[in-house]
Amino acid sequence: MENSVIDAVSKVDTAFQFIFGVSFVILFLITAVTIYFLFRYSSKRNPEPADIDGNLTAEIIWTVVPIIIVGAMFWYGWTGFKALREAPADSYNVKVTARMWSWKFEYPNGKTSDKLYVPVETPVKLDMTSVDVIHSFYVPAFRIKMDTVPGMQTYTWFMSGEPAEYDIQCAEYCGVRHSYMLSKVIVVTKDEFDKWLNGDQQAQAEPEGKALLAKYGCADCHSMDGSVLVGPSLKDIYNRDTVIIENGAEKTVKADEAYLKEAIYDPSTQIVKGYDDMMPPFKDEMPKADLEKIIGYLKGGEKAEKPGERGAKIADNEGCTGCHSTDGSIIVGPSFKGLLDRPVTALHNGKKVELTANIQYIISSIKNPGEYIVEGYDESMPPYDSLSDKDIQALIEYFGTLR
Amino acid sequence: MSEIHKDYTGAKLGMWLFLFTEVLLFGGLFVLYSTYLYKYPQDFHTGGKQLDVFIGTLNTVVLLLSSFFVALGITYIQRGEKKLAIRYTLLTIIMAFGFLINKSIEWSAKFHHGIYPNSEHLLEMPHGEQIFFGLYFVMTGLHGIHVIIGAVVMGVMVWLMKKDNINKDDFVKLENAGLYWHLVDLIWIFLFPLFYLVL
Amino acid sequence: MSEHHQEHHILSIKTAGTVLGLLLALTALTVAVSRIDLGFMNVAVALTLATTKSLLVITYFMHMKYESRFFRIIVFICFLILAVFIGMTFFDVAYRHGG
Amino acid sequence: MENTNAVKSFYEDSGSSRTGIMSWLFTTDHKRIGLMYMYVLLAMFVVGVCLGLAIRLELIAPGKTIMEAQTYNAVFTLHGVIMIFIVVIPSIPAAFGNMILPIQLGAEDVSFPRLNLLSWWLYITGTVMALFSLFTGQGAPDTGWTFYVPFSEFTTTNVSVAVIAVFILGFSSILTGINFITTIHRLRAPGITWTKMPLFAWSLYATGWIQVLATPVLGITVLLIFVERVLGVGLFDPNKGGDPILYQHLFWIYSHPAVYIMILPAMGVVSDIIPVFARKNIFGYKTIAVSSLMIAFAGSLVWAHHMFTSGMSDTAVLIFSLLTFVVAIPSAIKVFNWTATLYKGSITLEPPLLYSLGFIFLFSVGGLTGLILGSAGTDIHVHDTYFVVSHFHYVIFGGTGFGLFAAMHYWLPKMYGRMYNKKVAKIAFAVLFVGFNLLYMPLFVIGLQGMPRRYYDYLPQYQTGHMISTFGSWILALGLIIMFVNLYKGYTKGPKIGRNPWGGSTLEWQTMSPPPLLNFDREPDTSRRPYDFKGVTPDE
Repeated sequence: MENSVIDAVSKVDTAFQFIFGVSFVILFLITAVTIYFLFRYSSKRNPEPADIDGNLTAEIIWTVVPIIIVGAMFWYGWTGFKALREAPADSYNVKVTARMWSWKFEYPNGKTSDKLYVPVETPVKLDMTSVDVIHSFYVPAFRIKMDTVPGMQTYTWFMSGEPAEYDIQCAEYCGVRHSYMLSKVIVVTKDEFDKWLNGDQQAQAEPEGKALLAKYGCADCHSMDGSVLVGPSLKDIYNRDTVIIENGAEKTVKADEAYLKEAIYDPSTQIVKGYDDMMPPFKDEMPKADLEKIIGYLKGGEKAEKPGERGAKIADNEGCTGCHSTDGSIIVGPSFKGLLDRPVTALHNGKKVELTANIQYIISSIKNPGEYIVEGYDESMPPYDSLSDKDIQALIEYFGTLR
Repeated sequence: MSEIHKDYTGAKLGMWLFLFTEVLLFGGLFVLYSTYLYKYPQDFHTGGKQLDVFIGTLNTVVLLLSSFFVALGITYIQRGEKKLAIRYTLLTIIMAFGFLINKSIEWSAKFHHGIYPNSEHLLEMPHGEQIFFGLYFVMTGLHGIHVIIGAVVMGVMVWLMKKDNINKDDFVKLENAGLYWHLVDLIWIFLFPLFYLVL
Repeated sequence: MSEHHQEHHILSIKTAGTVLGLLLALTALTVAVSRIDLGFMNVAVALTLATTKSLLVITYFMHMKYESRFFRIIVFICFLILAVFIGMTFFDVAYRHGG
Repeated sequence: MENTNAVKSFYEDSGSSRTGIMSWLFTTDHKRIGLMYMYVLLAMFVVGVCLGLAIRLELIAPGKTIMEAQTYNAVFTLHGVIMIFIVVIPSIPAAFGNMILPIQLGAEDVSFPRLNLLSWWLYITGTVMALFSLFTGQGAPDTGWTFYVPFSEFTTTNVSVAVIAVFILGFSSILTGINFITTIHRLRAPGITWTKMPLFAWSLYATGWIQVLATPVLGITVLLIFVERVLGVGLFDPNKGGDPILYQHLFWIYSHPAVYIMILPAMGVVSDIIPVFARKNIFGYKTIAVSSLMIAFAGSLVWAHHMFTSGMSDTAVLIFSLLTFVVAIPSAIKVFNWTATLYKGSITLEPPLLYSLGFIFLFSVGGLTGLILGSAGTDIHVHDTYFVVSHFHYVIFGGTGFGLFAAMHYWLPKMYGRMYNKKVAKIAFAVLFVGFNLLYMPLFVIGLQGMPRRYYDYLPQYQTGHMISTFGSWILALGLIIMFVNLYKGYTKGPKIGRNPWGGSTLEWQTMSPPPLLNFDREPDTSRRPYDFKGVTPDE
């Protein structure tokens, strides 16, 4: 695998060298011959021009020779291109989402980042799309460039190589912050990468709990991403209001620790509305210690975290900070600094209104930015209705810290 | 100046070149139509079923008749029968109005059902149908504009014939206007099966 | 430089009438055929009929039959170019992978 | 000199009862229309150059230098729209084609003189609208001259007016094309057969066909942007099932052949000039004539090489890359034939020849770097970088621009009846040539290093290249000033010339300078082949 991999960059570079080399020779010859003719056949040296209308042989020669040359150029170029397009089957997959004006990278375990972290000596395949306009993912060092098109999936791949950092630039014009749509590919050792991938952040805090979910087969019926398989999803389950059927009657309960323990050890007593009574009891199978770990995992984000830390990460990953500064300066949109409870003059349905940037207002501006346009700014923010309420809460908490 | 030389073939060549630009103007839309048909065959089928084949066929007949009348008008002016030439050119204009009235009935029916560009009803439809109706409005709309221009041109021709500016010996203007009108017909000949009969 | 011209061909009313009849018949045929489900062939048949109709219009109504060969060549080139534009776009659209 | 004063030039005889400015604005005389095109497009050229200089100045260092990002985006958009649609596309065909083509054919005017005037008025309307889009609505357009969707559908700037302006300019270009094709077919004087037609006329013929067959596709494309913005039909909007890549297809179906609309006439100018100053028949007349048609045809089949990174299918990349290399061949043949024309000639290095040789060198650099862009693998790396910017300017500015300058030095003496200072013209050339290469060579380098285009700000590693380039832009501007001032002074105060200052053998050199209203004061001799100089000598 590695051979074909290293070939991608080197094959492209061979094509560069070949085309440049031939071009230099041709350009030099044409220029030299022209200058020589100007000198040799100037009207002083050669007052009587010869009577030549053309020469079929010469013309055939300089038709056929270029055909062969460009044929070769095409071939080199095409092999280079093919190498750039054929991602090895064992590539590490990362999802790339482009938006005005930042990149979001999503790894197989659901973790997201605004810089692309990859392990060394690994082929990395990027599956890309865009949420607003066309952007283009460009890493000069790897000779790769591919547009990200809304409503469409594109891909590219590269071989990560030694630990290093490389520039990512957006190569398709996308508006006022186009030239700031930069990021980096950060190549780290495999250990560092695993540590980074599974470190910090969100629900993946306790991989042990997750492993246990897999071990007991919970994940076969309960998703972690909100989708419904057989049973309810475990995403954000902790402290969720849940409607259950107990002894034939509907009842709303909070999915607290006690409830979850009960639901795992003796599921039949409290069946969530809309689901069948299918889950086996785990009372005998699962030791108490494992139960605690699983519940700890389901609690998720409950570990100690500096206030606003998660929000800050979301703001970076979702690209908010591409347009909104955190230091009071104006990039494209209003600054986040001092945003919470700031008085605002905005345009609403074409009319000016005065209001306060309270929590309600901020939620509405994130989900539906077109509703209120702050005076002096353009209507250019896309709606972020895919953000979960929890994420928005985290963002607001973060804004609160930016006084 | 231009009166000095009457270059009959030159005038027709110029007109044909202009017709080519019209063909390629619609050509861009045909590029879109064919690729989207390839992409959403089923939705185009469902979309086509919502159009009224009767009105479409009627309009095809109307345009074919109008083309026939233009051809007759040219034949008569060449034979020096000015009155008949004017009569058939006027008939062409009437056909053009007939076409437009038909078209507007059809469009307003669509509007009535909440189908017009960017309408809420349309936005709820599958992507392919949105594109189908998008193309439908753009292509028949652009064609409709050409029908209006053609009718105006024919009106001018009637006026010129009355002034005897167009006559037995100098009829290239009418012939060129006729060429334009035939092209409008020609485009409809393709639009009709592509929208009303698509399967 | 004025050029007093060769006589122009006058399209006879009989020919024009015949062409109109043919066009109407072909229209009826187009509608009728579209009622039969031939799958993919429906588009092909519809387009063939439309092309036949347009050839009739170009040949007789638009006098192409009586023009010089040069005119026929350029009309052909125009439609060829359009076909090339459509056809070559399909090198992209038809071979694009879903993901 | 030998001018018989009895015949008035076209300046004194307008052919109508109108006088003063009206006799120009409503003239149907092809020479006056050609001159009016030239004045307007040169004025717009100056505007475009100033915008270009502003871009270069902004990029002299990273970060903000003279303007904000939004202003910068509007500036490069306008630089592109003005230079492409208002200056370069009409440049040689509309200005010199109008002035010279009918005379070269021995005709009194073009086939449709009134259509020609309409075309000029449409051009003015389009130009005014493009300028109008700057100052109205919510800010100047900021999409780049390519108007890529979906960005151009969503941006709040004044794109709608700009695309309508482009539509009108396209219509103007179409009318010029129709006029030239018909003129060449119908109005050649007896004796001027197809194989005795000057190569400039051949190149305009090929150009005319592209104008007629490709421009309408641009027309519908920009109209669709307008429709999308106003009605939201959604044909290119992914949220409504549209495909933004199809927009790119439609756009480049026109805009790639448009490059040949720009370059072919310049090739024609060079093919006409080189034999005159080598005193020798062009090498391979038929090959050059046919290769123009070849370029026009094959050039219409390669548009998607602008889209190798767009997400288009790999099959399409294969086909379009292969076809792109095919187009390289006729261009190469032309360059070889021009060079061969000099062989065993009797060369005098007058300004028109100097500018033509400048054309050959700069166009060759542009063409050869184009091979990098046509080759699929290498294009991926340099696409949308400064490499493309530089390549494009070598072809269009170095090619069409220098072709235009060559035409101005060659034919304007005929139109004004006066000669400019040849020595200063050569100095101007030297300054232009140095400035040009200093401006665009470094851009190849930073492009290869990965500097993307349309960047307001950039990473520090690209600074040296940008700095040298900006420095070069000032030298280039200086060269332009010297050249234009010299031409202006020449045509107002320079020495009067006779019929044939260069010793040309095509028909325009048989009439007086400036020509009379209907082009010829005596029946031209059409028996001579276009580049047969036996017995033809320059005036004194």
